[in-house]
Amino acid sequence: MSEIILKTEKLCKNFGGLKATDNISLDFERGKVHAILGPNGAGKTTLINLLSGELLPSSGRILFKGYDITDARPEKISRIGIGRSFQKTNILPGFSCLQNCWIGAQSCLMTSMRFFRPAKHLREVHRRADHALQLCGLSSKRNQIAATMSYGEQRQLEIAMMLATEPELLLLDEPLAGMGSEESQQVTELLKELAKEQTLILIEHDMDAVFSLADTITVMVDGAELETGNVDQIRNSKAVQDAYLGHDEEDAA
Amino acid sequence: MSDQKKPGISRRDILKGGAAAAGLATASSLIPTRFAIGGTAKVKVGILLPYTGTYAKLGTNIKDALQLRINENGGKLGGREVEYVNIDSEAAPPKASELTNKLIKKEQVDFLIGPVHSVVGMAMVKIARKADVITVIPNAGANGLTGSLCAPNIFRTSFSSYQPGFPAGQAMLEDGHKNVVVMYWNYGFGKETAAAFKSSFLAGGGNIVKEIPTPFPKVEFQAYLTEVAALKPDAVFTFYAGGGAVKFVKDYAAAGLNKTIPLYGAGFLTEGVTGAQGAAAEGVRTTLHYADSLDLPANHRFREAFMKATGNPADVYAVQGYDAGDLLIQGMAAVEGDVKAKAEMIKAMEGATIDSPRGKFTFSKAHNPIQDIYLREVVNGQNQVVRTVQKAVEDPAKGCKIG
Amino acid sequence: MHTVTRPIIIFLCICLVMLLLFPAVGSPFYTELVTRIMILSIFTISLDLLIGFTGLVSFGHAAFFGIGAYLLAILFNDVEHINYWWSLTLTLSMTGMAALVIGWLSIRTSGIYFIMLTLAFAQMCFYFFFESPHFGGDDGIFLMNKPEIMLGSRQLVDLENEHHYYYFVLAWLVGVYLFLSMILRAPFGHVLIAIKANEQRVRALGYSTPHYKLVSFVIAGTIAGLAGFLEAAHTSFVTPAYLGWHESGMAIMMVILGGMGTLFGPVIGTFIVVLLQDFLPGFTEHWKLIMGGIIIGVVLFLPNGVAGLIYSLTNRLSSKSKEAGREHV
Amino acid sequence: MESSFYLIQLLNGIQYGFLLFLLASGLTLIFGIMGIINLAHGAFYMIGAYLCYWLTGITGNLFTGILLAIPLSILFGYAVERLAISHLYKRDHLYQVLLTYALILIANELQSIFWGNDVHSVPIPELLKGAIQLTDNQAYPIYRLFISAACVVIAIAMYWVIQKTRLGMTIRAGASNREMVQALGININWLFAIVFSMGATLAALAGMLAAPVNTVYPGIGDNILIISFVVVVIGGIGSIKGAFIGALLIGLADTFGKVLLPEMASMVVYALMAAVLFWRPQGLFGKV
Repeated sequence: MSEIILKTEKLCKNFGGLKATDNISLDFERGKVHAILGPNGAGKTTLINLLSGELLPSSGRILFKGYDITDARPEKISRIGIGRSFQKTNILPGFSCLQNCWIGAQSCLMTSMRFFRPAKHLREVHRRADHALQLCGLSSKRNQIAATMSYGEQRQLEIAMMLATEPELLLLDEPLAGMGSEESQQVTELLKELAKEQTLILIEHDMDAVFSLADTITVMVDGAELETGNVDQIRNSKAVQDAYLGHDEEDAA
Repeated sequence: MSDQKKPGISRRDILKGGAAAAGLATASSLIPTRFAIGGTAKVKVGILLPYTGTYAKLGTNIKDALQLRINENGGKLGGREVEYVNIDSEAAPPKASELTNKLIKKEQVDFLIGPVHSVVGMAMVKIARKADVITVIPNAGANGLTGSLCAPNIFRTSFSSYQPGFPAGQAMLEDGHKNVVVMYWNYGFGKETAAAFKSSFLAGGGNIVKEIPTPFPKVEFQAYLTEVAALKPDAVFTFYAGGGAVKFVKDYAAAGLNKTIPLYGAGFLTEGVTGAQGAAAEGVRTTLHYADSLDLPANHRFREAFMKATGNPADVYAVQGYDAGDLLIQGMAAVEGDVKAKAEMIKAMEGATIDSPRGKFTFSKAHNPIQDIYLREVVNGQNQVVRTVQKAVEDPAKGCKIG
Repeated sequence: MHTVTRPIIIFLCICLVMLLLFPAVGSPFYTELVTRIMILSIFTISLDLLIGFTGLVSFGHAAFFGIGAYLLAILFNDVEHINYWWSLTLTLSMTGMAALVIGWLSIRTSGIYFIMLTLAFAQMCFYFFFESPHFGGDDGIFLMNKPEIMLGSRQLVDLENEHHYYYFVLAWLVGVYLFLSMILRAPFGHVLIAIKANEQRVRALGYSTPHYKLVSFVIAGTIAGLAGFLEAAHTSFVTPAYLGWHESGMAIMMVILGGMGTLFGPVIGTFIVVLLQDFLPGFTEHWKLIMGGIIIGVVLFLPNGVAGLIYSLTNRLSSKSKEAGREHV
Repeated sequence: MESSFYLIQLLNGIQYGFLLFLLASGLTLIFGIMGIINLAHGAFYMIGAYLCYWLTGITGNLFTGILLAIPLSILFGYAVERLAISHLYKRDHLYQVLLTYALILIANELQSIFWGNDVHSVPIPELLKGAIQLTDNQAYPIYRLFISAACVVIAIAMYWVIQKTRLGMTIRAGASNREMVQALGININWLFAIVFSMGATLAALAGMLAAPVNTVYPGIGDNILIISFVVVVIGGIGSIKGAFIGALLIGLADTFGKVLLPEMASMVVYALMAAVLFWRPQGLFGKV
């Protein structure tokens, strides 16, 4: 077994009486793709928000490379190397594509409090931003204003911004949400590319994509962990089928 | 309150204003005042008074009375026609410098009249001193205006805060009140009035039980009145004006305090607001340089004329404006309309005796009126003179270096 | 994010030349009025850094204007020879400290609460000067002598001279404009603009946004203090009304009318509002009615202000050469 | 000072607090439910006071005056909402601040045109004219107690309307989720118009009730605006309960500040607000 990069211990989050995250203890391994599956309202996004510092847990601990980051705020989490993308497109609409990535690339380089030198003169920032755009296949759109791009491109930009911070661990909140099949295909390819070098924690609805990408899968129901295993284990799990498919039928009805 | 009416009104006003503005423009372009000394050109009188907001009523009365006095003189100053340039001061200190400059530099007025608000007065006088424009202050009472800021070209026809305050100490001692609570709005005017009151009251052997400054311009007095009731003084001396004066007098009476603790104040407490105060004001005694009921021929004449001209009853503010007009008339008559002869005109104005509705008065070396202060009592909504407390009260003009 | 296109640069240069030439043709009154407008412009530009670029709607910005003015008047009240550089440094550093404290306390909140908290602090400062027995209370305070700008033993600028002061203030206005456009072009400025666009995202990218907001608040407060300093040196008279919420409201009005999020917009807005205030009262006694109507018109029909109008005009003119002539702010 | 002194001050503070609640309740309603910062709140207060003065003068009775003034206020609030405010729902707070600021200017000018610049007073009806003797020399006017009672009645009525009626349910739902209410087939425009004119009418009603003790003069609206905002913010935006508690807190802080810290009386209230927000940035009962 390889190194554990991120670990949660008995993580809980309550909203009033509702247990959005219920006693989650998971290990995330370096270099792997760990997907989190679950029906709507299972608490997946809450979990990501806890990991990324948007929310503070009610109890439990989060350890990153052995350090306790339970109470860290989002900016701290990002600085130590955990990047996240958002489920709803969350870009800077008035900025150009490149500028969006710039903001990302700049953050961990400690040059952002510079007042006088124009941003475009910073070579290292430039390199990172370009690299992120290139990875996401947006190099040709670098000067386009983000708000004017297609939805799929904006989703790609969302990921590019995160990549520009050069994180060690990527938290991806439904990167394929709302995409057409062709766009979806593109992003899946991108994720596969990333998976070669990075550690990914992936929340996704799209079963096919998850099964083709993930090394490990955790299934959540009502805020709690139902089962964790590799693709085959999950595919064949009775409990998962009952819970997950059962819910799906309910949703359909 | 209708939104339908709004455009109609503004349109009419615009038309009216536009016509006036056009007339003004042609007049001033045809007759270049700067080169025409003597007969032909109009005398420009710049008026900086508040016509909006809390002090609007004061501004309007002063302006109307000033023009009334000049109209009685055939609408002329020193034989020359008069052109008024009216600017709304909004009683806004931050704008005071700009508006004063507008009158002096843009309109190039020969005389400056204003303002009501002391703080505006500070900024205005400072500029007027430098520009050497003859200025008549028809209200603003800050001591400093004819004190540390005094100048040969600055006159005041109203009062200094000292004047209504100082004699009040004597008046209250004479009425037999030894232990007194002093309440005032905690701002320049209130503080100066209270200080003047205290100096004479303490010197005469009085005892100040407590001094209660209340935040200006707030009108929540209930907590203070409870304090007064608990302190049980012989009487209360106050400084409040305008809406605050109405509220204070009514609250004082509503709390039943007027039955056991007589209320005194600087005259503004019951000036122009007795109608709104109603029965609550009955018996309140104040000191001021004027009273509506003064039995003087000049007063009767003035009140009648003012009522006829404006449809409103006159008040002390109107008197001050009226006297400002009189001062201009006397000054201009002495130089026969030659506004360039400043030194001569100032000399004439310094020596002027104003036959005012408040009684005749002359000017001190600092150019503030030397005037009688009356003790008045509200009877049937009228300020009736009880007695003249002190004759020819002169402001000590602390810090004034002229004369 | 606004970009300064070539036509805009040309437009700004024309404006600058007009301002440079104005005292030669303008009457003394208007020279002085424009001086005051330029001082207020420095103030509104600084507010725009908060409202238009950082997304912090401060409803108490006049406090810093007033504090700057008061500090000069209090600290150097009866000093005979006021050393300009020393008084400026002292005033600005103390205003900056005040902005740091107020900013630190306010930035914890956001949205409506931020608006109200900045208002509350401004009101506290207002009452502090208004009721304090030491600084003249509501009567305000005079500055007996004007600062002297010396270089060695030679007087560089005579502040008593209206023309000198005009160019002196103009130089400050241009200086502040260039300073802020430099900041906004630098990484720091990009982060500010990004915070306005989407704070949550910027935090998630690793920025400690409160720090950036605080630095922005302090810069804006200090520049507002500079404007207050210039005003106090100009009129030699400071009253608490400078800190009142009406002044803060008017400043917001100027920024929006001119066009927030552009640095030249607030300057245009300040010119328009002050000139309207100069012009309308001669028109009708109830001129505030018209002023109110104009404000409502701007809010409803011109949300991007005059600058927005200029942008859409120049964009139409230069739509073909748009890509070529673009430069980033 | 004896204890009765502090008891009377307590009464003063509570009474002032009730009045502040009346001022602030309309504001918090508009704030919380519509997300509108209504600087013109003071203008509605002023208009209420002037309407009361005007109509009481015509009818000769305060109560008929108020009864006639209420529908006028409702209409006025409705007109303002339709003509101006309704265009701002999707816009930044900044524009709301500005537009309602313009409404203040306009309202003040209209007041000056219609009613002039004099100080007026409104007579207290015979029925409520008396006073209750508290100590040997201080009495408490019955009309002040009447105002307090009216404030309590209005507070209870508001609580009842918002918690128990169908309209209240819709209003609460509209505050938390605009889309949902629309999805339920309720006309959100209509709902907002109702809420705004309700808020405006509450402000006007405060002006009417306070007119006999406060007198009516130009600029009264401006004086109460800021303090109302302070109450709303301390209590938590949108919370009626918060406004109630906040108003009482401010009423007491102001009263005892005046007695115990006379030098800083005006700053006490703002310091309290800053302290509360420092401790709870969303106010006492505000939602995060």
